[in-house]
Formats: sequence, C-alpha cells, structure tokens
Amino acid sequence: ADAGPQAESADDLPPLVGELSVYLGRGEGGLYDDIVTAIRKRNPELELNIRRAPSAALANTLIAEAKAGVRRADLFWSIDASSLGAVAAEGVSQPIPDSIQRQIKPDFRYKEWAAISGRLRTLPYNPTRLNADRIPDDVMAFADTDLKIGWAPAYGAFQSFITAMRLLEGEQRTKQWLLGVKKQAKSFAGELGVVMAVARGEVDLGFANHYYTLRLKQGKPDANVKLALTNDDAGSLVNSSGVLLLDNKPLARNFLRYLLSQEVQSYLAREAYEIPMAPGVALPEGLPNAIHPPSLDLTQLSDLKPTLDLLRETRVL
Amino acid sequence: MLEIHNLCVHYGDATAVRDLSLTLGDGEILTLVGPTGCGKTSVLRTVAGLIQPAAGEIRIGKLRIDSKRNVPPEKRHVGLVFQDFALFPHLNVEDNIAFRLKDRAPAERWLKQLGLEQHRHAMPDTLSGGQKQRVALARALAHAPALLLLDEPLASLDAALKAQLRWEIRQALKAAGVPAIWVTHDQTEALSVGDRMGIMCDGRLEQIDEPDACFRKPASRFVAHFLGDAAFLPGELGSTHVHTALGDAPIGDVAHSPDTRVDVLVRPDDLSVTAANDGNGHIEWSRYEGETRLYGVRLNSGAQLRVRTNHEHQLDDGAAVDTRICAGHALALFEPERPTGSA
Amino acid sequence: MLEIHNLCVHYGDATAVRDLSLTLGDGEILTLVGPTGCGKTSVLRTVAGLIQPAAGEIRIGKLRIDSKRNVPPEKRHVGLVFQDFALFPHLNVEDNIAFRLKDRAPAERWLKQLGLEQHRHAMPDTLSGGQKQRVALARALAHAPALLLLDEPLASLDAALKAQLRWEIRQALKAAGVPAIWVTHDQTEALSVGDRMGIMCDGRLEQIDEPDACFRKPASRFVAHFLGDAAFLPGELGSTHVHTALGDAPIGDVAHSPDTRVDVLVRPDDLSVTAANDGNGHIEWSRYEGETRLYGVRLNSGAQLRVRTNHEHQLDDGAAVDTRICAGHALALFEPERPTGSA
Amino acid sequence: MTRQPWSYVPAALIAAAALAPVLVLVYMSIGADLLFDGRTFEIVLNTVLLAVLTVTGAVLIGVPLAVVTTYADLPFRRVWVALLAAPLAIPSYLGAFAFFAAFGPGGEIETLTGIATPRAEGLIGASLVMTLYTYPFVLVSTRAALQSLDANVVDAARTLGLTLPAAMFRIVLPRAANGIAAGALLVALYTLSDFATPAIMHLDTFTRMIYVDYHAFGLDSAALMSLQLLALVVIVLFFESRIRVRRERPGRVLQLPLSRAVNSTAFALAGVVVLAAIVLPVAVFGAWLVREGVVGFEPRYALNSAYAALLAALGAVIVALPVAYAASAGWFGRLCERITYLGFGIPGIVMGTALLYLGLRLPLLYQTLALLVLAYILRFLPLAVGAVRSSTERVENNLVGAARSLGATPGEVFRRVSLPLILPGIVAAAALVFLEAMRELPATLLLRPTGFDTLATYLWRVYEAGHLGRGAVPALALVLVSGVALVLMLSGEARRRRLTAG
Ligand SMILES: Nc1ncnc2c1ncn2[C@@H]1O[C@H](COP(=O)(O)OP(=O)(O)OP(=O)(O)O)[C@@H](O)[C@H]1O
Ligand SMILES: Nc1ncnc2c1ncn2[C@@H]1O[C@H](COP(=O)(O)OP(=O)(O)OP(=O)(O)O)[C@@H](O)[C@H]1O
Ligand SMILES: [Mg+2]
Ligand SMILES: [Mg+2]
Repeated sequence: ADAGPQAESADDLPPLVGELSVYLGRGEGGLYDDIVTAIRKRNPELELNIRRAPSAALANTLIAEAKAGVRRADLFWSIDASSLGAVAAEGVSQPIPDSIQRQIKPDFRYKEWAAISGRLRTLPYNPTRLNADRIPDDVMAFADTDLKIGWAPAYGAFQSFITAMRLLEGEQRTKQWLLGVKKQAKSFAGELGVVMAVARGEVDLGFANHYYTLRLKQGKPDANVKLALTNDDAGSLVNSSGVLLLDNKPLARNFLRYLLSQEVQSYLAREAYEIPMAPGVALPEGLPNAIHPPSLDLTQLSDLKPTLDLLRETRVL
Repeated sequence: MLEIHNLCVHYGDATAVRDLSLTLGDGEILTLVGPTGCGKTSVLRTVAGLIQPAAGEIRIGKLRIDSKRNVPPEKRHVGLVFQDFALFPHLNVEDNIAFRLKDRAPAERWLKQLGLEQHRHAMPDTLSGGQKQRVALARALAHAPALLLLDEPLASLDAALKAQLRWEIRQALKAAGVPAIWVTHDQTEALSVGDRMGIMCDGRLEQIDEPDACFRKPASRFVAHFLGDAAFLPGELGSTHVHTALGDAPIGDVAHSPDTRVDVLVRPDDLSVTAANDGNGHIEWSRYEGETRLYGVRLNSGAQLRVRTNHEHQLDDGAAVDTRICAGHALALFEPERPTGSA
Repeated sequence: MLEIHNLCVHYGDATAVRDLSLTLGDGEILTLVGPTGCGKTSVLRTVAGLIQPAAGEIRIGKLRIDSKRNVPPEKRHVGLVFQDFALFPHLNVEDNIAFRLKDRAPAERWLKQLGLEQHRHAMPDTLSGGQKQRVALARALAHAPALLLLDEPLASLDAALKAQLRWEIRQALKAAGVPAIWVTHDQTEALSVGDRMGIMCDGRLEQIDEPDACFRKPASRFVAHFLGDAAFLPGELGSTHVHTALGDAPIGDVAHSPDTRVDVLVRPDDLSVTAANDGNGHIEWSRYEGETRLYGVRLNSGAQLRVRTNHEHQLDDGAAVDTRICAGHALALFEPERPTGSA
Repeated sequence: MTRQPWSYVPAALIAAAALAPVLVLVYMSIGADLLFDGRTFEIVLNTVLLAVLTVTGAVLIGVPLAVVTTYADLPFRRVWVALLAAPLAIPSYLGAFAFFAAFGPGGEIETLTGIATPRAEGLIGASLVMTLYTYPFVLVSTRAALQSLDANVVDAARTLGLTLPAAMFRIVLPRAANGIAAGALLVALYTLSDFATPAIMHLDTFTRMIYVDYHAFGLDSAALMSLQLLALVVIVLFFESRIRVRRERPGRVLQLPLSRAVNSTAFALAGVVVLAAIVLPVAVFGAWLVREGVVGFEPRYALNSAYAALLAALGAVIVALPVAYAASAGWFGRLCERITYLGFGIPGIVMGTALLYLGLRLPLLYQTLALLVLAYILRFLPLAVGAVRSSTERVENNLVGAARSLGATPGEVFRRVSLPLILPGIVAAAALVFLEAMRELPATLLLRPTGFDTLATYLWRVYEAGHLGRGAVPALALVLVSGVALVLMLSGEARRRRLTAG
C-alpha cells in the first residue's frame, strides 16, 4: 500500500565495519544518541568516534581544519543547513552519490550534503488568549497586527528564518517587517523559552520551530499552546538537518544510508517530532495538516552575515 | 586611678596571671618586670580590655570590670603602646597620631614635642625603630588617655637611643600627668624610670615597691637574682653587723635575735678585690664593660663571686686577690636555704 | 680567615655600605655596632652571599667574591644567625638543628650543650624568644660553619637571660674555634663579648679596635657618644696633664705642643660629686640604676654633665655640689669644635 | 643586586604562551569591519554595568563573609567556608537557568508553592546570578589577605576609642584592599567573558554579540569584538594593579568574640547566600529529576572531568609558581603576570577557537587531552597565580637565606623550605583551577579528544536537549567532586593558619 519510493530498511543495509569519525553538531535532541546507540548495537564491528558540539562550533572547527589541511572527521552531521552550507563553501565536501539522493524527498536534494530530517517554522499561540482565526496566514502580515509576539533573535533557527525571508522577500521588506514586529515583540534567549512564554500567556504568539511545542505538550499535555502555520513563505520554512561527507569511503556513505533508513527516519519522527526526509515515512503526530513550505535552496541559509547586519541595523539584536 | 584586685587571666586551660593585685595612683608610673612568659603582657591586655579576666576585679576610675561585667576597650580611655608599635601601616605619621582626633591640635603638640615634625608625611614602614616608637607614643598620648600602658616600648632600640627616649617618655608622662604601667625586660630601665616597680614571676606579683627598696631589700631570692647579679654569703648576725668570711657588713635596724645564721645578699659592687698573694681567692676571668669591669673571682673555699670595679682597675686572669665586702649600706638578709634533696 | 676590602653595597640607588674594609683572624670574635640603618645587617648579608657587593672584594678562606664574581651562599660555609631567628616553621627543633646533616651527632651535641633537650620535638612557634635564639645558634653551629655571622642575636631578651646567653655563645664559639662577626645594638654587649669591635656610622666603619681602646680612645666624637654618655670639657694642654675648669687629668704619652686648646672627653664615671655649698654646680636630677646612681649636674657655667656614682651615694635634687674630674687614667683629647654657622 | 631574578625567564615564556591566543585573535580578526554604532555603545554600557554591579555585589557579599569566616568565633567554621565557596562548583549557566526557571509567573516556585515571585531577568537578574556564582572569588582572596594581617593593629585602634565595626572599616579593610581587589578582578573578568548568564537573563552584552557572530560563521568579527572586549579587560587590569597595599609581616591572628546579634546576622547572610546559590538550583534540578528519572548518565563522565581538571590544576600551579615569584620580584615580572590574566577575560568559545587554531599548528596535540589541559592552564592561570602569590609573599626572604647559608642549593631550599610553606597556597590555587576546569564548557567542547565526555559536556547535552531533569545527576556529581576539592583547599588553609600563627 504505497504511492512512490520507499525508504530502505536497515535490515537490507550492509553491515558497517571499520572506523568512522563523526562530528555531530547538534542544538537539541538527546534522541540522536539513541540512534547512534542503535546503529552501534547493530554493527558491533563499527568503531564509531563521535564528537559533539554546537553545529556552528563544529562548522568553524571544520573550516579551521580545512584551512590548516587537517582532516579528522569522515562525516559532519549537523542540525541545520547553514552550518552545512558554511562548510561546503570551503570545498571540502564529497558529493552525495545519486544512489543516496534517491532516498531523499525530491525537494530536499542537494549536491554537497544529504538532508536527514526537517524542522518546520511554526507559530505557537495561546488559545486562551487568541482565536486561531485572528492569525494571518501570511507571515509578512504580522508586522501590522497588534498581537503580542515572542521571538528569539539570537537563536540560530530564527536567524535562518530571517535569512529565508531575506532571500524570498528581499532586504527592504524584511527590514520593514523586522521594524514592524519589533514594536510588539518580546525577546527570549531560545525558542523553548518562547514556547514556554506562550503557554504561560506572557505573549499571544511566538515564532519557533515546531518540535518545541510538541515536546512541551508531551511533558504537559494540557499546556495552553497550539500550532499555527503560514502559507508558502518564510514563516513555514522547512529547514533541514543533514550530513556532509568529508570522506569518500563506502563506510561513510553506508552510515549515511542508515540515517535515511526507514527505522531511523520513523524514530526521528516519532520521538523527536522531526519531519522525515526519506520518502514514505509517516509525519510526526500533532503537526498541522496542511504544510506549504516555500521552495528555497537551504544551502544558501549559510549566508548569515547580511542577516546579522539587518538584525543589528534594526536593533532587533 | 587604677585598682586591680585578685586578677586571674586564663588562655584556655593555661593560667597566665594568678591572683594579682595592685593599685596605681594619679600620675604614678609603675614599671613591671619579669622573665619571658611571666604574664606581663597579659596584665596590660586585660587592663586595656582586650582580654576578659577569668576572676578578680579591675577598677579604672569609675569603671568596674570583672569576669562577668565587661567594658569594651574603646570605652575605657586606656592607651596602650604595643611592643611592636602596631602603627596603622596604611596611614602616614601625622594621620596615625591624629587617628581619631577631631581637633588636631594635640597631635601637632606631640608631633613637635617628640621631634617628629620632619617625618610628618612618612609611612610607618619607612621609619626606623626609634621613630616608630615615638609615633606610637605620640599617638597614644595625643588621644589623651586616662591611663597609659606601655609594653616593652624600648626593646630592640640601641642603648644610646634607649637611654634618651626613656627619659623623654617619662617626662612626657609626667608633664601630661598621665599614670602609666610600663612593662620592660630591662632591669635598669625598670629601676630608673618607675616611681614604683613590680616584679612578676609565673603569673604572680613577687614584690611591688619603690625601685631601691626592691633592689636593696628584695622580697625573695628570685627578685634578688632577677634585678642583678646576686650571691648569697652565709653569715652570722651580730648586734649591728653581720659577720661573714669576707668581712662584716652593717645590717641596719633589723629586728633579730643574735647568733642567728643568715644568708647575706652581696652584689658585685658590694665587693672589692685587691691584688694580694695571701688573699682568699684568684681572678678567673674579667669582662670589660666600658665604665666598669666585672671580675669572676674563685674563692679558695671553692665558691665563685662576681665583683664589679671601675674600669681603670686591671687584674690579669689568674691573679691572686683578696675579696672583701665593702658595702657602706645595710645588706639584705635571707633565711639560709634548706639543703634540697629527699627529706 | 675573612678579609673585606673596600666593600660597597647598594640597594637600587641607595648606598648602604661605603668603602668598608676589615679582616678577621682565625677564631676571632668581632662585634659590630652602630645606629639603626647604618648598614650592619647589609655587611653580614653580603658576607653570607645573600647580597652581591657593588664594589670591593671579599675573601673567605680561599674564596674570592667581588662585584663580578659571585660565590653562592651554599658554597661559602658561612653560618648566619638571623635577628628574627628564621627558624623553619614547619620543622621541629631537632629537625631545624639537623637541617642538612647526614650524621646527626653534631646536632645532638649542640642540642645538649645549649640545654634544648626537653624542647627537642617542639615546633618553633611554641618556643619563647630565648629558646628560639638557642635553636638558631645550635643550627648554625651544628652545620660547622667556617665563619659565623650573628645579627643582633640577643635583642629583645631580658637582661638576665641576655647576660647568660652572651657568655654561653662566646664560650661555644671559642670552644669550636669558629671566628665570628657579631652585630649588636647593645654597647655593653659589644664591649664585653668581642675580641675587637667595629663601630659603623652611615655605611662607614668609624673605628675598629679592641673594646677598651674604642671606649677610651674613640676615633671620633661620634664613637665617643655612641659608646656611652660623653661630655667634652674645654681644656689646655700642660706637659703631663690637661687643665680644665673641673681640675686636671693625666694625658698619657700623647705627642703634643703645650698650651694647645683641646676638648677633653669625660664620661660619668670620670667625674665625682661631693656636697659643697661653694661648689661649682648643683644636682638637677638623679636616677637610680641599681648598683649605681646617675646625677645630672648643672654647672654654674651653665653646662650640664652626668656623673655616675655608687648607689649608696645619695644627694637630693637641687643640692649644691662640687664636681671634679677623678679619673686615674688618661682621658681622650679632641680638637676643639669649630663654631658652626655661616662662615 | 643587579642580577635578574631567575623567575623572569620562565615567567616571560609563560607570558608569551598566554599572549599567543591573543595574537591568534588578531590574526583571525584580519578583514573584519570594526563595528561601532549606537547599538554597540548600548551593549558596551550593558556589559560595563553588569560588571560593575556584579563586582559590587560580589564585594558586598564576599567581604563581610570573609571577615566573619576569618575572624569570628564561628561554630563549624570550615563547613561554612566550604559551603560558601561551593558556588564556584556550579556552572553559572545552570545557576542562571535555575533562577530563570524558578522565578516569575509560572516558574517552579509558583508551581510548587503558589507564591508569586518577580521574574529574574535583565540587568538586575543577571547581576544577581553572576554575583551569586562569582562572590567566592572575593571570599577566597579576601580571606587570604585577612589571615596575614596583624591583629595588634586592630587592638591598637580599639584602645584609641574605635568600636569594633568601625575598626573593621578603617583599619582592617584598607589593608586587605589587595586581596579584595584581586578577587574583584577575577569577578570582573569572569563577568566580562561569561556568555550563558546574560543570555539566559536576556541581557545584551558584548559576549552575546560575539556569540551571535560566532554562530553566524563570522569568526573574524567575533575575534575583532573579542579584542575590543580585551580593551575593557586591560582597563580593569590596569585599575586593579593600581591598588597595592604595602606588604606587612604577618602577626598575631585576630579572634573576635561576636555579639549574638552580629552572629545571627552573619549566619542569616551566609544562609541566604547558600540557599540561593546552591540549594535553589539543586532543588530545581531535583524537581526535574523526580519528573524525568535518571537516564543515560555514566560515572565515566565524572572520572573524565576530575582527571582533566586535576591535570589542569597540577599544570597550572607548576606554571603559576615562576609567574608568582616573578610578580613579586619587579615590574617586568608584574607585566608578565598581568599578561597571563588576559586569557581569563576572553569568552570561552573565542578563546577555545583561538587555541584550536594553535592546536592545529601542533597536529600531534590536536584533539588530545594534552591540548585540552593546556587550554585549561592558559585560561585559568590567573586563578592559580593569585593564590600562589599570596602564599609565596609570606615566605620570608630570611628563611631562604638561612637555608642557603646552611649549604642548601636553591633547588633544595625550594623543595625543603619554600614548598612546604607555600603548599597551602598551592593547594588553594590547584583547587580553584580544578573547580573552574570542572565547569568549563566552550573550550572543552572544542578541544577535547573525540568521544571524551565530561560532566560539563554531558550537562550541556541534556540541557540542549531540553532534558533538564537529566542534568540533576551530573550537576550533583559536579558539586560533589568539587566539594572534595574544596575540602582539600580548606585543609590547606588550616595548615597555613598553624604555620603562620604568631
Ligand atoms: N593567646 C595565647 N594563647 C595561649 N597562651 C598564651 C597566649 N598569650 C600568652 N600565652 C601564654 O601566657 C603566658 C603569659 O604570656 P604573656 O604574653 O603575658 O607574657 P609576658 O610576660 O608578656 O612575656 P614576654 O616578656 O615574652 O613578652 C605565657 O606562658 C604564654 O605562653
Ligand atoms: N631591601 C632593601 N631595600 C632598600 N633599602 C634597604 C634594604 N635593606 C636595607 N636598606 C637600607 O639600607 C640601609 C642599611 O640597612 P641595614 O639593614 O644594613 O641596617 P642595620 O645597620 O642592620 O640597621 P638595624 O640596626 O636597624 O638592623 C638602611 O638605610 C636601610 O633603609
Ligand atoms: Mg609580653
Ligand atoms: Mg640590622
């Protein structure tokens, strides 16, 4: 009972043998550990060295390593596309073979890296303070509402969101938007904080990645927060975590295949509420039904500098 | 002015002062001497209020202090000159002296009186010992204490400076009419500077009297030894003199039964030596002391005595001499010591 | 044993010792005195190798040290007893004394000789000053130095202990045949304990000679004042005596042209006072000193003199007296002082 | 007297090593545009205000507690000191987060007790949290200074009619200014370089700008801003170096019989501080622990942390010794000492990156424990130098002279005389470095060997994952292991007291 390509099952994959170094850049989700543990368990002959640090720190490390001509990692697994883009710009990445590309949803296929899971920009709102019909479905319209809005301008995911807006709507409109929203916005350090503030009724609505809300609801099912989406604009951007190959050896590629396997992908969807990138894997529960992300080359999200300049110019940051 | 009754001071289990009583009149200077660790400093610190007495009572003017009732040091108006000066290291001379004064006039006065004017702006650690001492004194005096306590104020100064300062301080105290207790380890200082002197031993006051009384009529052999070289000659009391192997000495108006056996206190200056081949001893050693010379004389009887003479007098080691009592004044008499050992 | 030639010591820009020369024979004890800050400690520290000389040369046995050539302290075999003892606070008495000894026998010997046996296991901060002093000395001696330097070893001990230790140390040094330089601020100590003595002033050696020569024939007025009360009487030289207002005094065999005007050095014991209504002055004050008594006499001429007599002698303040030179020995003569002031 | 002190050569080498990361920053910043507009000014102002308020707070808490724990006749004095120094063991991001989570509407306090509390955030919140987690620097250094003061001087002041509290202000504190300033310096540098607390408290500071740029792959501008921040550090270092009180010979140890009122006030202050800085975060984490249970913690993390921190502590004191000696010897030594302080004022992640660049030049060391330890040493050297210096200054020259005149070579003197005497200071220095290395995160993440997890990195993992309850166990382990270090430090202090008691 399917319509189209299906993800491979881990059972069909060749066993992983040998030594592999992975730089695992991650901002959240202790669940990646479970995946790593499962892969290790399945492949006793795999000697897997994992280096964990914030994605941007690892990207900076890889850039420094590249400049110094040192290579310690076979594979860079990052939670956000901008880090992957920044490393890819150094020209150290190995192209993703077609055989793997085919395992990824068509909208998310890139030459330098492989998308693993997606995170969706959402609008968590407090239903006791706000009716769903008062929420515009165009993100640009928020500059003109009188809603009390929570955001986390220093947070990477937010900056990617603004970068996307910049790429989609242009500098000038983005600037106007920032100036408009800023008047009604309250800043938080991270997006978990934004969601918590929504649930507490401190703000009416916030900008945050989808899984913060889902996780909060998991711990506190009666929390006063619901998700809304915009339509085909930066507000419903699907950003992606992904893997960049630094080494051409089959082991690295096979590891990547594991990450795209049915088992891993559905685990990510189920436990981390991430959007699977392999075709035919069910979406996480609790997501709004109609998702209409804009189409955008996520690699370009690494172009953060102009975004920062914009955020600073508008004194949002 | 000050009365101390049956004072005891303890440090934990150790007793530093036992049952000490003394009084100090207005404007009187009392010197306190005694061997290291006998409790002199403890007495001063207790009077100043830095230690609480374990028993006994202290009265300073109208204040009463005992083991229950304390009066904090800042309320006692008792000045204390510390042996190590305890100048405030972060203040200059002037500011040290005028520490708590609103009106700086007294500070100025003592600054001048003690010759510290050109050091006015110096920091304590650039001063020599003698200068520090004067600053400490000026500071205490400028704050107009009702009573001044001096803890070995002149230790570790050179003798010339010491002799000079000793008198400067005494004069300053007398001029200001401030009574004082002055602790010293220098017997000469204690004898010359005090109106009265107290000799302490092991936490107790052995004797308290005018200096020459202490020196000439020591209350105990300890005091006799402590205040200077002392030897004890066995003698027999006559009616006006005591007879010893080295001659007779006057005994003053002591009530006594004749023919009593006594020990006579002789000091090096109560004796004379003259070269004499058929004398009663010989010179063992001599030490030059500047104005005087001290001889160690071994008597033929085997006893050793010390004799002080003018420095012009010169005898070689080994010279046969005759040693005689030459004191014009009455010598102090003691009960003969019982032979020690098992009864 | 030790030769110092033209030694200079600087601290930064300040000069502490200037052009100092002296020699020390085998087994000789030299005492060094001088006012605070005159450079005594600096000399010792330089000889011990803790300071490098700025100029001059030091020879210790076969070693030569000058401003270029240094020999580190541990190679000099020079023991140094610090004024503040510098005992190692983390080691007990025994371990302090045996600090670098493989064979502990010498430590045992000095421990016994200096009566420290029952304090063997005590930590330094539980010892009294006198005990600490002995430990410091035992430590220096047990390490068998070829030369011992003592920096005011007896300061701040009480006089009785001081007098006793002074001789114990001297005897220990002589017994061990160790030459020593002994710095002190106590003139009596310097005079009595040294085979020779040096008097320093402002970084320079004013005089170095046997103690009684220094005392009786001081090289300068500074030395005369420093070694004891000194007054200078104007006088005129006769052939065998010098004539002063207070009588004549012998002058010894000084080469001189008669009728020269001189100043005669008189010390308190060179003078006598007798009660006399038609005398030349009166008693201003008197101080009791134990064996002796010191009078301040104001001459009718206005000059003030100090006279020391036996303590039996007693005159009241204000008594009219006659003061006379009573010295049997030759007095030191000085060129009259030129009046100071603008030329 | 014209010879250069022996310590100048190693001190100069160490200063050069400490300067190296700064030079790397200069290299990294080439090409960045200097950003300075009104917004930057605002941020500099925030940064300075935060530093000033934190230093003020740390002094206001640290100094009275130092006085009380040094002089007063406190029962269980050592326990109190250990408790009061313990906030050094808690990473300030944890403390900040605990405060953020506990206070305010809907916070843990309200959830658990129903009592409404104001939010902890902004300049006040950040200063408060920073104060709570940095005042022990002031406490420790002030205690060291107070212990070397001569009590007779206080007695003298009292006999001149000054009350005890007044004597504290006029006589004791001015003389302890060195120690207070040394602690305040560390507080200021820590505040300038810390990122997490102001970030969690929503305060825009320099470090936050630097972090944003860093995460936007703007290493060059992050480096340039760090250099601008370094200008602030240099200013702070300059002012601190102006406060120099003359050294005193240590004298009698002061003991104060405190009145009941003062005693209970002291207890209350200490209690409130301990409650806020330790009990509160532990309770918050404990509450989460109960909700989520223990998952995924391995004792190996604690061993790794302790091992790396121990190596860092050992290395730091060895390196600190010549610097401390040189600093007491002359201006050149003091300059070297000042240079070693620079590293402490640079945000950890930037410092970590600079060291990463250096490490990449030494491929043999890259991603080894050795490089990580080296980074800890360079970063925390100032903590060790300060503590070692306060003890070396107390070994009197005469003791060294005495030992040498007995024939001991300088090496033997150091081993047999100086070392036993400065050991308490060395232990205290090692303990401080140990505590800081235990809680260090950014450089650890960048420089550790691959797969080497410590308590701090594990805490970061669970914190980032939002599993705050899982942080309770490592947080408690951190406090526990650090507690051992504190006990060591205090036993050293007891020894020092015995050795120097007059
Ligand atoms: N703080 C203290 N704790 C315990 N014992 C003490 C303390 N202070 C003094 N003592 C002891 O009390 C006794 C008396 O000491 P005190 O200082 O009064 O003697 P002192 O006569 O002043 O001696 P010195 O001439 O050496 O100054 C000594 O045995 C001393 O060891
Ligand atoms: N470390 C130093 N730095 C600068 N000057 C010093 C130093 N040590 C001593 N001096 C100065 O050198 C001079 C001589 O000092 P020294 O210690 O040799 O004197 P002293 O004769 O031993 O004095 P005292 O009798 O006070 O011990 C003094 O003026 C002193 O101030
Ligand atoms: Mg005393
Ligand atoms: Mg000296």
